[in-house]
Formats: sequence, C-alpha cells, structure tokens
Amino acid sequence: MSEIFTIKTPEFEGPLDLLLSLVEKRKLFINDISLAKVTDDFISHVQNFEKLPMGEAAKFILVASTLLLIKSRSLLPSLTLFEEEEQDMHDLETRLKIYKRIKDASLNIKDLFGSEMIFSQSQSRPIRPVFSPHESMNLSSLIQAIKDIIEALPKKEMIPKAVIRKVISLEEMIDNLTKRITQGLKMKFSDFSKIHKEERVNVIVGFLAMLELVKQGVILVSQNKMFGDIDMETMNVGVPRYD
Amino acid sequence: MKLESQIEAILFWKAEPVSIKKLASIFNKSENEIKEAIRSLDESLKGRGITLIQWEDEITLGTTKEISSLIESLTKEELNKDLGKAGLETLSIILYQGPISRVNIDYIRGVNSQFILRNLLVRGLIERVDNPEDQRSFLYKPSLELFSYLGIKKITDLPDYTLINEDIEKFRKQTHE
Amino acid sequence: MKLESQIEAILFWKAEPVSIKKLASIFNKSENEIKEAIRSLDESLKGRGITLIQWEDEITLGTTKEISSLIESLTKEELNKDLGKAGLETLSIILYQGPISRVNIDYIRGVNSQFILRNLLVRGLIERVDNPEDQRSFLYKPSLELFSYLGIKKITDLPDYTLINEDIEKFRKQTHE
Repeated sequence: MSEIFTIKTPEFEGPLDLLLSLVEKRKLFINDISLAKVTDDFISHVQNFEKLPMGEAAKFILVASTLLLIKSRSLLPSLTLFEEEEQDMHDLETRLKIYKRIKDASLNIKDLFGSEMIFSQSQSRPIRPVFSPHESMNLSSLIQAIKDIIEALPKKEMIPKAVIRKVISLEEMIDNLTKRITQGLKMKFSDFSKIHKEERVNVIVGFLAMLELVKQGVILVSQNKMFGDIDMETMNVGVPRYD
Repeated sequence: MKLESQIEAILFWKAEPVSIKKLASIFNKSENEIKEAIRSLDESLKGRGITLIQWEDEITLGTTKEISSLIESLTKEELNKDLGKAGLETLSIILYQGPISRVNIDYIRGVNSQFILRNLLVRGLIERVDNPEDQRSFLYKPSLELFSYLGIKKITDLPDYTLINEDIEKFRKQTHE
Repeated sequence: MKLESQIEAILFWKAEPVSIKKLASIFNKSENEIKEAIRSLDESLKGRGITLIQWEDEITLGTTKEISSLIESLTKEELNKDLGKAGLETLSIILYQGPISRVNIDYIRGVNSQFILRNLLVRGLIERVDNPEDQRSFLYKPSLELFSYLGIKKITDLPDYTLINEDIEKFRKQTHE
C-alpha cells in the first residue's frame, strides 16, 4: 500500500536525480563546467523517456533548457544572457549542490532507520475506559466530519494520454539549420527560431546547433550590438538577403 | 548494560504486569538472578517518578504515589477535553467503516491515528478487538455506549450509510489499481 | 519530590509526546524551569533502561537503544523498515531542514512530493503543522516516532547535522549574492 501514489520516472526520481547521477558518473564536482559537459547526456536521456506524465516531463525539459544555456555560455563566453536566465543557471547549480548534500546524508539515514530502535510503551497495553463523550461529538458533527474526509480524499492523478513531445534533437536541429543556410539565405536567428516557436528549449537547441556549426566552420555569425539579432550566413554562398 | 536496566526497559515497553518467570526466560537467567536485579532496580528507582509495583509473582512499572492525586485530576481533565477535528474524523470513520484496522483508518485520513485512537479508547467511545486476519494488529469498532448516546440502534441507521461507504470504497479501489 | 521526577511520572503516564508548554502549565512553572528539570532528568536517566527523546518543544520517554534487538524479537507489532528512494530523500530533507514547506521540499528534490508526504504522514514518521507565514500551507517536521526508528534522542544526534545545515546555508547564500 505504501507506494500507491508515487509516479516513477524510469530509474530516476526526477531531473535533479538524473543530473546528479550523470555528474557523479564522470566523477566531476558540481559547477558550470561539469554541467556543460553532461548537457548532451542529459538531453539524450530525456529523449529516451518514452512516456512521462505531463507535469514530470515539464520539469525535465526545464532543467534541459537551463543546461543548454550553461553549455551555450561555455561555448561562447561572450554570450549575453537575460538576468532571469543567469538566475536559472545559478539556481540549478545550487539546487544540485543541496540535493547532493541531502542525498549523501540520506545514506546515513538509511543505515540508521530501524537498526537500533527506541521503543515507546506498547500500544496494546491495557486500558480502563470511562465513557466520556465530549459535547461536540454528536451525530451531525460526526456526519459532517466523514463528509469532509471524503471531500478531501486525494484524487487519482490522470496520466495524460498525450505523450509529451520529444525535445527536438540537436542533430535534427543541425540538419535543419544546415539546409536553410546552404540554400544561400542570410537569415536572422530570431527568424529561424520563429519557425520553431514551440518552446524556449527549441530556441536554445537551435542556438546551440548554430554554435556547433560555427565551431565546424560551416557558417559565420555576426552580432552587431548587444542583445541584437544574430546574422547567419554560409561561408561559401554569399547571396545577401535584404529586408 | 546492567540487568536491572534491561528489566526496566522491558517493563516500560510492556506496560503491563510481567511475571518473574517470564523475565527469567526473556533474559535467559535464573529466577533468583531476576529477583536480585529487581531488588536493585527498586533501590535505584527511589526518589524517581517511576516505581516498581510488585504483586505476588508479577511486576510492572507505575507512577509514584506522591503524584497520584495530580494524575487523577489530569485524567479527569483529559477525559473532558475536546478531541477536536482529529477525534471527530477518526470516530466517524470507525462509525461508518468499523470494525477497521488502524492502517485503514490512517489511509483514509492521510495521517497517523495512533494517539487519537488511544484517546478514543480511554473515553470508551470505541473498542479494540483482535484482527482475525492479522494477529499483530487490532480492529476498532464503535462502543455500545456510543450507539445509545448517539441514539442509533443499528449501524445502517446512520445517515447516508450506503452512499458514504460507497465513496470510500471507490477511493480504495482507485488507489489500489 | 523533585520536579524532574514529577515530569518523569507525567511522561510515563501520558505515554505520548508532551510539550514543554503543557508541562509548564501542569506544574505551574516557567518553561525555563521545565527545560532545566528536563536536562537533569536526562542526566539522571544515563545508564538506565529508559531514555528521553526530544525535538524542539516536544518530549517523550522510550527504551534505550541497547535493548532494541531484544524488544524487536519480542514485539508482535509490525515494523515497516522499508522507506524507498523517494521516502528516504524526503525524510532526510525534513530531518535536516524541517520544519519545511512542500514547495521547498519539491525545490530540493526537483519533483512533486505530494504523495510521498502523505505516505510518510500516514506512517507517522512526519507531522504536519500550520505554516506561520502562510495560512494556506503547512510545514512538515520529523515526529518523535521517526526519532525512535532512527534510535536518536535529539536532532543533533544525526550524523553531521550542523555541518550539513551550514553547507546548505552556504549554497543558498552563493546563489543570492
């Protein structure tokens, strides 16, 4: 009866649990560098989760998008981020550190639990009852009480039929981007991300894909001013596009 | 740990009279060794709030005489105290669902009912019977006095008896799927 | 009769957690006088078969843990020692950081803790109290029953209790700089 209400994601209790296990697998300390390193591992794990309840999936995707921010920053240190994004990045690191501390501590709790118990007086010890109902205990208050209990019973969580859309993979994004670029178009990053305006995570995945392409030397990127749009063009095709 | 302290622990935990023979078998000692240890326990408990009560071959722990009048007045006070929402909730579940085990009461309430059950027992509002399905636990049911106090003759006279039990049954089923 | 012995008697008689406030009102003493007496009671119980368990404002009596394996072999009550991963994590958070709100538990775990909290409440390992800062929500704290399961007398008996809390505080501060 004890685990009835728990909805388990495959193997992991949640995104932080997964993330921590990835960092620990590589024997890394928790910081922005290690988080950038495990970003791809994390995303590929999330992509392999077939069915997740809506609420749980959203939590994984949120963490994935923050990881992508961290990775983007590590690839492009001059990258300017919104204050909220900076906060998310710090926050994730802090949460993971706290989570790790608690998880380490929980190993001790596990060892202690039930090993050398302190016992209270037995529940089956004899009782000499004296009938003494309190005036507040009458038929109508008792009926009200049971109705309130029924009202407050937890409802079973409906597992949504719609399986959460997979996060668009980095590869898909790179393909997509390459295709558009080689068509000779010079386009703005904001135009590009409008095509995939579903979730913030897609924008970031797109951004990352772009950074990968830059690294591979396929495209050139220029940003004229801070917070300005990023122009992308292929190195071999030089057909300018005028707005 | 001294034998007298071990005996003290067992008596405290049992909270009912235990025979010297039984103690001898628990500790794998002779009855004389147990008696010896009881004598020194009795000595150690002088001036304390807990005392040894011995009657023929049986012993138990109890509170000292000096404090008995205080405890008596506290008992009276306790019996007249309102048990509040926890008391009403637990009693109503036992009324509609009894005989019912503590595990099932806890499950419906969503919190542990250990202490409130004892309080209801002390007030004679409910009774504890053996659980035919599980030797280790009890079932709880309303006392006859409670029935007559509430003015009901049989359990099905309770308002919405069927409806309420159906609702609870539905909850059980849904969570056990 | 000394106050500490009178408190011992009341704790024995009540056989459930009693608050320092309640004791102060029973004996018509200040809370500080009660706390002082509890400290000497704790001292007097050293080497005895019974021991004092305390969390913040609440105290109760229990057997010493030296005798736990013997009682375990004698008890008929079912002892559920399985916690599971989610239960273990949530209990650890509540032990080291409690009283703590569900929102904050979820924040640390990164998942929804609603059902595991209900489960721990039902088992009596944690308790729910009103959140003084937010009427609509609750705070979760360890129960003395949990202390019994862990064999600890007070929260600081937990391994690295102070160190872990200092670390967590440090991590929190770093983010808000």
